[in-house]
Amino acid sequence: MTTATTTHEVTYVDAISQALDEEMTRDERVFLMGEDIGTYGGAFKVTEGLLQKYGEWRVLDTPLSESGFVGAAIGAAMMGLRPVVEMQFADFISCAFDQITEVAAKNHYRWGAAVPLVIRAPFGGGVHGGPFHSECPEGWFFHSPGLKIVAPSTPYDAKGLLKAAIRDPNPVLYFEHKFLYRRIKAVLPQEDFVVPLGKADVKRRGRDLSVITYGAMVHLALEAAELLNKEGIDLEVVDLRTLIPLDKETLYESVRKTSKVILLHEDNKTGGIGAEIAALLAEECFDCLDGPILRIAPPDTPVPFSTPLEEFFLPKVSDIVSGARRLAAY
Amino acid sequence: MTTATTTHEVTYVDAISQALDEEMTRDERVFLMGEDIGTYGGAFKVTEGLLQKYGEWRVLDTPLSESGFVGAAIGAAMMGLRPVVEMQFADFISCAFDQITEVAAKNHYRWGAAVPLVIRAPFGGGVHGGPFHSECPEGWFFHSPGLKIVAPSTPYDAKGLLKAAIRDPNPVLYFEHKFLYRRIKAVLPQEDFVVPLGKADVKRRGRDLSVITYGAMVHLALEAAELLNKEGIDLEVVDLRTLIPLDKETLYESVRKTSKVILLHEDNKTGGIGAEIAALLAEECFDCLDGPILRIAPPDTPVPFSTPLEEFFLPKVSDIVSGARRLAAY
Amino acid sequence: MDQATVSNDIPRSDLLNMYWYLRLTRSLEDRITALYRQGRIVGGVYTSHGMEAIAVGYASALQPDDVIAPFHRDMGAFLIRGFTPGEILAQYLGKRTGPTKGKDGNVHMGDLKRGMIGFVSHLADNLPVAAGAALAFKIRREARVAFAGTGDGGTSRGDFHEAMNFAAVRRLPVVYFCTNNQYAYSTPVRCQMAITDVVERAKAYGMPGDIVDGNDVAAVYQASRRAIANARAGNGPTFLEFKTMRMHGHSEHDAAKYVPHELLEEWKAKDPILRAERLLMTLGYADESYFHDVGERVRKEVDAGTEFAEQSPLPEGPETLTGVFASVDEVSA
Amino acid sequence: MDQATVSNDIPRSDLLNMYWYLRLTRSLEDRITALYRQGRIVGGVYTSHGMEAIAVGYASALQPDDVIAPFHRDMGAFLIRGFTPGEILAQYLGKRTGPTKGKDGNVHMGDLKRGMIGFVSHLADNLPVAAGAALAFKIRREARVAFAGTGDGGTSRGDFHEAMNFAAVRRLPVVYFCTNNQYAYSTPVRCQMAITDVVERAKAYGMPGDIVDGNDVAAVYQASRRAIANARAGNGPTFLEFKTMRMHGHSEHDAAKYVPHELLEEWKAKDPILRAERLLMTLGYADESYFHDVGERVRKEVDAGTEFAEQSPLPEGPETLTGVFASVDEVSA
Ligand SMILES: Cc1ncc(C[n+]2csc(CCOP(=O)(O)OP(=O)(O)O)c2C)c(N)n1
Ligand SMILES: Cc1ncc(C[n+]2csc(CCOP(=O)(O)OP(=O)(O)O)c2C)c(N)n1
Ligand SMILES: [Mg+2]
Ligand SMILES: [Mg+2]
Repeated sequence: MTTATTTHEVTYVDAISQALDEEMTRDERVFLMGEDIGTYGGAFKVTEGLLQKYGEWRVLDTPLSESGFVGAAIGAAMMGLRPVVEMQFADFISCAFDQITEVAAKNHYRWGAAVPLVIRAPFGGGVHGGPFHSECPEGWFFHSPGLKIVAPSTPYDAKGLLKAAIRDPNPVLYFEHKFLYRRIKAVLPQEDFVVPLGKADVKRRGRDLSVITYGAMVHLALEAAELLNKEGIDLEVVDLRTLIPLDKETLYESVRKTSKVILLHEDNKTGGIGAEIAALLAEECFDCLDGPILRIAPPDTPVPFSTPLEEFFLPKVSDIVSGARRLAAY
Repeated sequence: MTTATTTHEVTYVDAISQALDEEMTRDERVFLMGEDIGTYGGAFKVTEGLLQKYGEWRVLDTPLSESGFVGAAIGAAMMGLRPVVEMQFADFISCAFDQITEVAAKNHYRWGAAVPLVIRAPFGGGVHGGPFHSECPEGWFFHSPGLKIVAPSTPYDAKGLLKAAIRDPNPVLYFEHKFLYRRIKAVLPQEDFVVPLGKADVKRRGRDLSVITYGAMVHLALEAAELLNKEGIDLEVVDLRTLIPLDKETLYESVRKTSKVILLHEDNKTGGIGAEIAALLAEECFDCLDGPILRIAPPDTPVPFSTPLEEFFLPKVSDIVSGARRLAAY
Repeated sequence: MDQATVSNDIPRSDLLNMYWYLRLTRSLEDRITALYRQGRIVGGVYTSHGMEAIAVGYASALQPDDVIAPFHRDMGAFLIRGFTPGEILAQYLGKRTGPTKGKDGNVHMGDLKRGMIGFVSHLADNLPVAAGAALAFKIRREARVAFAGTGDGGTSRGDFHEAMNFAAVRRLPVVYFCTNNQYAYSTPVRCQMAITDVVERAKAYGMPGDIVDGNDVAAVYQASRRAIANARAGNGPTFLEFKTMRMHGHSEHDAAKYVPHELLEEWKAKDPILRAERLLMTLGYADESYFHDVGERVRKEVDAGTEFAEQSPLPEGPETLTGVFASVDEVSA
Repeated sequence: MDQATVSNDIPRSDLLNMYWYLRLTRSLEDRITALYRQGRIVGGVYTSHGMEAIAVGYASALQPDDVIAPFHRDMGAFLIRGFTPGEILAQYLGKRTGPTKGKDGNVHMGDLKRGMIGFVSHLADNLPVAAGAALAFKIRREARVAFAGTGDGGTSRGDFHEAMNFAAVRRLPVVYFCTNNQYAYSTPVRCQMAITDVVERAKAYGMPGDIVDGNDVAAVYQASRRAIANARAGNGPTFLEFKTMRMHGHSEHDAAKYVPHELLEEWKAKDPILRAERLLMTLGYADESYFHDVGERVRKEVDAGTEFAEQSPLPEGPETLTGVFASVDEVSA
């Protein structure tokens, strides 16, 4: 456990690598599968050096077949191993959709077989990836009972949630944001830690308005909060961290305090997690709402490639600022 | 066009067969693909007799490969044909998920290629099908920009919407409810008609409360309305018919009138279309809401097989009645 | 399969054991069909009538700690793995005492403790899963084997391809089989693929393949044993094509009018139980009275199972909500 | 490929034409690479450097109303189908004048009017799509052919299997190819499949297959022409394996340290442009000054294209919202 933690700052992507490395050392059942994760260290170099350290039977380069290797991971998980699978880009998870939703998600419910499997999926835009290298596929999966879903926004959460995911007895989709990989740094604790699944985190306390979000958008919300602070609008920023199971209590508590809500995500608006949270609030916190529930999310289009289009597509700090002003004045 | 329409009552399933037959006669570009739809006439006999009438190149039995034949349908559609694909059960659409969401849905946005494709998917529970023959997969797809989604509740809508779907230049998922196939009958017009995509239908006018629903649940809502009528609660039942594009105007109009809403569906609760509608209402009709937005939907589990479990799982008339009473008293 | 060879090769007790399971399978599935016709079983019912030799043969060739991802007509494998007729009937009747506690029906059952991976409707989905089980054995250097199959139709799915390819590249200890019963629902093999023998598919993966008479339980047993031994010895996967014929509709509601009558007649003569009986008699291992006696005993087992299943309680509605997620204590931490 | 045969078989003008496109492809992709290194092109850049003969060869063998679903290193096919260097560079620069109007980047472009099906990142996804295009031709009894391919890696995906199988069962007028450039990103073919020649995969579908020297434009042209003629004559699909080598990283950011240096050296000598020049000289069709002249002319075309692309406007933000759905008047009613 001494290998990876340090006192200097580590990036979000390094936090993920550390979690993998430490879990592989801690538990020999943990192994990795994916395309080009061995010799090459993965398209984003997350698994660099792990083949050398753990050998080719714990860091497996697979043929180009997402459905096949997710299925294989399911089988290995049922036999007692702890596979962590890498999608080269989250976008390709569509190829493994059937294995994830029909096999991994339903096995325990149907016949009692636990599937302790983690699927890591580098997701999100802002990297000029175009429609097939920028997707946020989480919206497809929170509608599939039997899956857990996490999406960290900081190196601390990235490391702690990945460890928790690996130790969880269920299939967990771990969405890591490509835009954050080398942009966000933090000093991490020396000792082993986990961030429990199912716990949201209030990243900034505030009185006037709750922004509920996750992933890269957390940082936009925090930026907006600083700007709005100068105008006397005090944002609370709630980072979901885990999408399923949803930490309803933390959400409700925040909304009960502020009475006003912005739901912010990078996934397409229609049918995104914001829809679900709005519905929960409109049912369970109706009386404490002092204004409409605002959603800030991209339009219902694929992620366009060209810079001005992608900028238009992605939520911006200014969207949050103007939304918050509107709500504050309500 | 004289072949299929009649003055006697036709079932929901016959209405679908008629639509296929009439469209194949009207437009020689229309052709069918799927497993066992030829000689056998399909698992639910929807295409019975069509092979004999139109030949093996317009009614194609395919190998067991949903991704392959959906992909092939996309290619044929781009070349100017009008394929109508049958999933043997909607549950197997997960195997074609990638082709639907990544190829069919995005081609026009990305490079301008229209994909006039219809995928028919017999869906829903109440038929003792268990987890893999009862699914409501529509929730996965309304989050995928580029797809249209319909789900008729009556023979009239079934026929009219299928015709509209076939004539639409976009990929349309057509969810036909297995439970309704032979249970619902109606006399249909003699002449050709379509039900335009994107138009909800108020199946019952009422003053006190809007139940917004679709598919088999429409009939539950109508039953509940009769019961509640005796108590002086006057339900309005809005049948979405089309899930994408959503007919927001009709929904908003209904809610502006009644100020109280129940969202009812058979798809799992979390992330179902009810979530999206609740979010729209909580944002755009907030001021006209006089009570929390109730969702009535199955719990977040697969569809269980055993009768008492499936009965527990599926929404019941009594759920609507008690929900409506609660809201009425609010 | 030359019967003289057989006699030298398969122990008497194994042959008699397989005969028992052939009869038990037939008897149990006949009961299931009868209950279905009486409306007491609801939902889909797919049986292995006339194809019992396949599951009985291969499951008999495996060791107890090997793992099976069965095809949807492999009742014999469940029985050999210790699923009782009572449990199985409870499953079909949706009772709480069935292996899935009513959550799923018919052949959609499994139990990891008994090495049976639950069947998934989506055909071929469990083939990559079986590769993964074999991968676990290989990673842990266990001398265990996975055995998994699908139908002729199932081999057209992409997951078949991805599983076979992965297993071959990593030389995993898995045996794949195809039950070629000449139809996939109403679709004959010639409309499913442009090859006559499904085993041709193995070539694409550099995997050895074998055609086996699927109605001869001894042949199935021996071919399986060879392939299993190869896998266990570290020589990688094999693909077995079991030739047989679906002797009835796809499921109970299908009259199968699309199947030529002569084809069924031809295959009726090859019934695996008759074949096994002839073999046992030739070898002098059993006679008519033995067969009759087995018939009586399996019927009693099935009767007792029916009694058990019918008296078992149905689950209660709220049990719907249990089991979506596994809890930590279910798996070793 | 025996050069004497070639000379009898391929018209001079065709050979010279192919040479032109080899050079244009090389020149255009070199420009793209340069612009990428200057940071003026963002996103992924995958080129066909050293493999230009494949797309140039097969696209030259097709008729204009045949349809291509290109592999992701088939720049030559776009050029032959009339995509100008200007349009293509505009695409890479995200300009409104590119074929996707900035909606997508790099090789993810297409245009039905010019018979080019837009590439989908998800490898092999377009193989069933191409089968469907061929199906449309067959249904309408048009003498048209679809031509579609993927990489060695792409053949491991389920959609490859489902497409090949469907095309073979229905004897569709489609030609499938695999550009076997020995690596899929960092993964060598031996870790991708347990066979040496990808063409072995064709056997699983009862489909004829051929191994072709992918660095010899004449060989590619001739093998493609044969397969296309077969498809057009109603004899069904063929699978062509074009053997070649990826001469650089997977994309511009990849230094490809995992590729043995000697392998690259070996293949450098087989450069398709050098090969074509040798052939043209042997046949007496062209000489050094001709080659030099072509070099000048393609550079001018690429310069002009660069100018066009750079001066083209970017799309404006709100254009993001257009084009999700097709309108009725876009397709014939
Ligand atoms: C992916 C998928 N598509 C469709 C079905 C519906 N279906 C169930 S069994 C069957 C035919 C299976 O044929 P085969 O694999 O030959 O097995 P058999 O029933 O003949 O034993 C079909 C199409 C399914 N189960 N899975
Ligand atoms: C389904 C899918 N998974 C992963 C990727 C990421 N990816 C892009 S190219 C590539 C390697 C492709 O190898 P090959 O098919 O041999 O083509 P090459 O790049 O070698 O020409 C990978 C893994 C993808 N595009 N699609
Ligand atoms: Mg079969
Ligand atoms: Mg390659």
